[in-house]
Amino acid sequence: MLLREVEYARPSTVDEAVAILSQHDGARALAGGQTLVNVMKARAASPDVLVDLGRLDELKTIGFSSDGMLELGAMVTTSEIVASSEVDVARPILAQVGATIADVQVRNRGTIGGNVCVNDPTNHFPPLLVALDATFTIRGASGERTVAADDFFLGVYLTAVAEGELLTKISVPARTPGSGDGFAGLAIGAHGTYIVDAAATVSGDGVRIAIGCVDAVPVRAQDMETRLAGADLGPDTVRAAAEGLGATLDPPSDVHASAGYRRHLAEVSATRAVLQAAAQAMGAS
Amino acid sequence: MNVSGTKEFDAPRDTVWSVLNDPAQMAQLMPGVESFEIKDEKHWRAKVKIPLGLGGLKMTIDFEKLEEREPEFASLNAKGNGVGALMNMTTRFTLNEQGSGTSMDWAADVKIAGPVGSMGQRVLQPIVNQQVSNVLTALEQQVEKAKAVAGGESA
Amino acid sequence: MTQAPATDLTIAVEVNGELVEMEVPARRLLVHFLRDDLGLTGTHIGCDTGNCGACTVHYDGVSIKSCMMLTAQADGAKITTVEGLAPDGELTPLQRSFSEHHALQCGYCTPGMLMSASALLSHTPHPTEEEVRVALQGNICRCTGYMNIVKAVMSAGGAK
Amino acid sequence: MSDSAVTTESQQTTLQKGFIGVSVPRKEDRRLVQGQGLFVDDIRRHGMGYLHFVRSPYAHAKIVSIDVSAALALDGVYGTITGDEVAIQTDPFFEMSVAPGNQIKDYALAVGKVRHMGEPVAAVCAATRELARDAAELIEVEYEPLPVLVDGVEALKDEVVLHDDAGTNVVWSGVFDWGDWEQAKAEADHVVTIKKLHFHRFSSTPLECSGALVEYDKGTIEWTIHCNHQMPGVGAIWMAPALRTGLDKLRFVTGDIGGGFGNKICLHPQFVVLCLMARKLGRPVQWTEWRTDQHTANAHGNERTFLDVEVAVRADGTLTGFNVRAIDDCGAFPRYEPLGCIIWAQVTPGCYEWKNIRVDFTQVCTNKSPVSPNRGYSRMQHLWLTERIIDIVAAELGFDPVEMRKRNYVKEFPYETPNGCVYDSGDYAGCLDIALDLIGYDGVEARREDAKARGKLLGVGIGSTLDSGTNNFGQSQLLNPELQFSGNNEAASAKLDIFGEVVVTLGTVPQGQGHETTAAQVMADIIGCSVDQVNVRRGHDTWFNTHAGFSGTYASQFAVTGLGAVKGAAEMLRDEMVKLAAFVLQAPEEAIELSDGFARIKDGPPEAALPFMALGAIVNANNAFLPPDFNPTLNHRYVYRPYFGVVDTEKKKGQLTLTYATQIHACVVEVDPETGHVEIVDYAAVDDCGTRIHPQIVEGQVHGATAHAIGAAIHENFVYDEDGTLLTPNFYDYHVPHALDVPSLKTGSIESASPVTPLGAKGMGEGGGGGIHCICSAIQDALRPAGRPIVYDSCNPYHRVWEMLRDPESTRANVEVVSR
Repeated sequence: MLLREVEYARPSTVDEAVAILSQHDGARALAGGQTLVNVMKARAASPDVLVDLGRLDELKTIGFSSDGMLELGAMVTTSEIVASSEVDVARPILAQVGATIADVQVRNRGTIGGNVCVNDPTNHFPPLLVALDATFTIRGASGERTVAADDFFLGVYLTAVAEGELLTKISVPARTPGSGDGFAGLAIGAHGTYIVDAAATVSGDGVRIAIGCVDAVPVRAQDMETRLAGADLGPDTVRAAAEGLGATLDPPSDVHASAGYRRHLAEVSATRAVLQAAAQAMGAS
Repeated sequence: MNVSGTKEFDAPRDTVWSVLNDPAQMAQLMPGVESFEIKDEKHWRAKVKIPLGLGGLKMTIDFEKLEEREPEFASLNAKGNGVGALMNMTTRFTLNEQGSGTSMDWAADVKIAGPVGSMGQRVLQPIVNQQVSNVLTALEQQVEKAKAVAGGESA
Repeated sequence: MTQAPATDLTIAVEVNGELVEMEVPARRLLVHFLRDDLGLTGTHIGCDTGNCGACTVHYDGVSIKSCMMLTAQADGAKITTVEGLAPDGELTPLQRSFSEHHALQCGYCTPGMLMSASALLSHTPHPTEEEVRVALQGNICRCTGYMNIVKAVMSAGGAK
Repeated sequence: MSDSAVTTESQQTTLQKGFIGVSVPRKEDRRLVQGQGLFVDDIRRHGMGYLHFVRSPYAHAKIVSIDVSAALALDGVYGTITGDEVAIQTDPFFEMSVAPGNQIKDYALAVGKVRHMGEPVAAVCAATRELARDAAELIEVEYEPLPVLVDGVEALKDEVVLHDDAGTNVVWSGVFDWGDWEQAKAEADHVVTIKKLHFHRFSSTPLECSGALVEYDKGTIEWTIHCNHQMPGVGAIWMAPALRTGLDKLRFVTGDIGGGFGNKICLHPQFVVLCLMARKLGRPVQWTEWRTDQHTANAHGNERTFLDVEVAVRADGTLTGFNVRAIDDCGAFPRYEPLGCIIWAQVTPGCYEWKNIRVDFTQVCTNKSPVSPNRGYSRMQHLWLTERIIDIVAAELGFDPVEMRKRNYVKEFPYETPNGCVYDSGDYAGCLDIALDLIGYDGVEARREDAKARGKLLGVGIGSTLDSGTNNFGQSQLLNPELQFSGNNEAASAKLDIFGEVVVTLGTVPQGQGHETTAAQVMADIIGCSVDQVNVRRGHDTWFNTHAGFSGTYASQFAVTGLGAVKGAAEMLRDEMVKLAAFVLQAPEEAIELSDGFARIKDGPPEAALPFMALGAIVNANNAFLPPDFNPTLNHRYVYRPYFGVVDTEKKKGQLTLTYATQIHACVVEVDPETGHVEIVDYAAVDDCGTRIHPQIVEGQVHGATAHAIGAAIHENFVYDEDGTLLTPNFYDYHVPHALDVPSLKTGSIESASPVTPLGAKGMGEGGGGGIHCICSAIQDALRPAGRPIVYDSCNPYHRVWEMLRDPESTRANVEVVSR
């Protein structure tokens, strides 16, 4: 419950934040703190310098890019996403999933940037953003670059954001007519931590499926995607396409689920997520 | 926690063996190694700060060679004592010749105790897998270097 | 220009309407600042992983868990704790409703429950049972099984 | 929102209608809703030090060395204490078992060896919380790991022995054989055998963790212990001899407590370390336990494995008896144990009339956290066994589970059980009918079809359970005849002050049960004033509030022992007030009436009335005119003592507890066959605890006990890996029910007054795990279409339900039916 000594800085611009992050190798960004502070309380790991992003208002906006992509600032809180009309118009699945993350207090502080940079295997947004094919904008001392979702997540607490860099924005394609999104899984209790979850999108250019909680990073169900490309998305076809997905995975086994159980749940979750997306795509819901 | 797998090297077996057998090179495999000290042929110690994404995990690791059958089998034990965690890992390497290269079957029994454990199993296992894969990539680089050195001499 | 990273810093925070200026260690959690430095022991600690919500306070009008925030992050903010609900001892309708419905037994989770419930009622004056349970999902209670707490919040919603 | 609280007034006790029986607003609420409660961690003392325990990361290891030098060198550190100092300055804690179990040495810190992950090895005290935590990291402990034992049944082999002094892992063992099991088995039409059933390890995890602030008085060599200990009477009996001091040198003071549920009884080891540190440093010392410490090292519920269960059944479904081998795993130290080896015998037959019961009981140590009484203590485990037997036998022999229960329920009261306990009153079948009606049992088949259409398996479950209250500690003599423990008692005092204020003190230790309110109700009704006029002091105080040897709040006994003491003290005060008023008003005592805060002559002139203040003033400050032989004090202490008689240590028979409240639970669940997810779609709990002093408080206990049971039945589980590491050390992976997890509960009640208690009330509040029994029963019913698997564990998380769906056969191989 009691943290180790740590240095604290509160920059007022992104460039100042990046400068401090680059100067100190043990520096870490502090966004909502809903995971990092707990890790420090357990003294499991302790950064030397905390760079509080709380004052970086430029990272707190929700808007649209010139080419119509939904743009979420890294410091936008989950509650803001759940209440956002832009999100509701462009990609409501973000709000529906966001509304089941932990509880009101956590959602009022937790940010989408923090959620993805922490990349706890059971976090909701990583697999969802992979399925939605989001892109991540990262700013470092040498400038800005963008990374596709498939290349962003590298390991537990490890992403493409290197030391000295900062995630500034997440861009999500807006929903196109006739497309649909789905998210399904098994959580421990209502709005609990997921044992396995899956996100799926169905659109003109096919089906994207990402499975969470089965590896350090979200896993694309590529075989299932190829089998479903252009196929009718009825329950039997989707269920058949999911067969064998579990065997390709090497999930952890813990007190809540054995590896075998997680393999089975991956197939069930992927099926349900795709069926949800398909239903939305056909305007059923 | 048991983790295992196979790793291919396109280097002759005795090159791989020479790395596995040399404490100086083995000590550098640990992620975030800051310093190491060779006690004797069978014992060496490394001070590491394992990069854990959210902050470093300082740990002192004492290695001990358990068993050796040149050039096909080696097993060693590593006792890590850190403030964030206690680790006790026993690893076994079996080297098989595969054409001009080597195929290594490795297995590790990793026991972790202490505060890191309280973060929940779901985070611990992927972290261990990650660190093991870091070690394997580091081993591959060492083998490449050793091969280059050996290549240089024989050319 | 921002100050260089430091292990201690002076903050100014309004707590229950009173401005407090103090030098605090960067590592001190807001919940410890409220309890140990300001003696506001109404905010409680029930876990060490941010799950239980016994430490819930209002931060600029929004309910947050003060065990997952550094005191430094509260610099310039307005904090309301349970002691701030009825400063003059005149209980609010919500506090009265909790007693009438036996919505507390040991009282350890009650401050956090009151802060979460009052935040809900401030924007949803007449909540449904589902809305109340979602609002209280972050507040663990081990005595009441939540039944009477939900009743108390819904009925306080109606009261003036 | 369904709120059909049904109270059937079948056997309403005749009581003068006053405050008893009315849900008056609780006196405790005003301070608690303003955050002005006083919990242990809120207490401050000038110059106090904060103490942090260094805990073992290993489950079983020798302590090779402890080096505190670096910690002591840290600026702001006041001092440390290690096991060696504890071994010199204190004696091991008193053990209740017989040899060899009683040879176990249990010190306040680990001495020489650690026996479970999280066991305190050293303590460090510093100026701030943060410094104490930093200093703890500078204490270097060298361990030599030893083989680890985490399975109770495995422990019997004694291959790995925890306590060399005892030489075995067996803490206590004995055979209980009542009636004639062999004959019942021989005459049975069916004998059903169940190879193995397992009651899992969990605890109530009160939201406030343990803690204390200890002050040492060098001059009088006395300790004041501000704490949240639930049972100071017994706590002192452990601590005083260990500290080599007198009982009265330990002053326990409790304020508000954030829940106890039995998990705040075995705190004496930590408190002894605090006493040593306070004495060593000559300053107050404060310790707060954090959640992960509480899970890894404080109080787990008993984990009990039942082997080779045999059940004798007649053709018509009458149960005549059962035989079972029970292995109870009490973790690293038997602190409150082995009492759990007998407490289940308070409810040997459960709710049923079988007469021939044989239990071969063994308790063992393992490298897991020590056990402490946990809500439903030991009776819950046994009642779960009896309810599992009913559901398995009914399913395997084709009986309707409702009919089989009603056929075998105890019907006539008082009822003597095979081992001499007396069920005082009840109406089990009546409670069951109300519960079934509340969940709409008649329409269940239609709901099952509707669920099937949605791809779900619907199941109905029943859990009948007893809340045995008011222990007879003489039961401990059935474990160890030399123990000088028997009976029970609780004390209360009542006085009238100069200005007429009624002041009550209690020996009890409320942790949310509202004692200040219910005690005031009883006092007000007896001496004729309002509840507001009665001031009941908060909590326990060994020096300034009255108390007795068994003082504390545990084992569902307050409504009997606590209020019994209040009633006694109130009557003594009332009688003396009447006598004094009679003298002052020159009237016969029979003509005096106490009501509305006045003593007046019944139907007398209005001015012939004395306010309580007058009586208080006379005795305390104006007593010259009283005759020499009349010396009223208006300050009385009463010790309530239930009568039990002596237990028969030969036949292991006797009255082990005084009252038996009933709770019958019924629920409907829907299982997702693809994932094993269990959802509770309907839930009813009906309780019968005799006279309900404060109906809302009683219902609150039922709601709370049900929530604990729902959490334990599906999620809450202390699971250890083979290295003895606890895999659920905090609320990350130990999932307790949140607001969205607990369905809207329907409740009903019956009031079968107890003929043996002062107010006709029965202790209630532990709920006997009714929710666990009925959820296990409902899951087994839901899975019937999927190969009729048998529920064999008390905890059924999704992965276990899925495994039972995938492989019903392995659970069915657990059960065998032999019919004549």
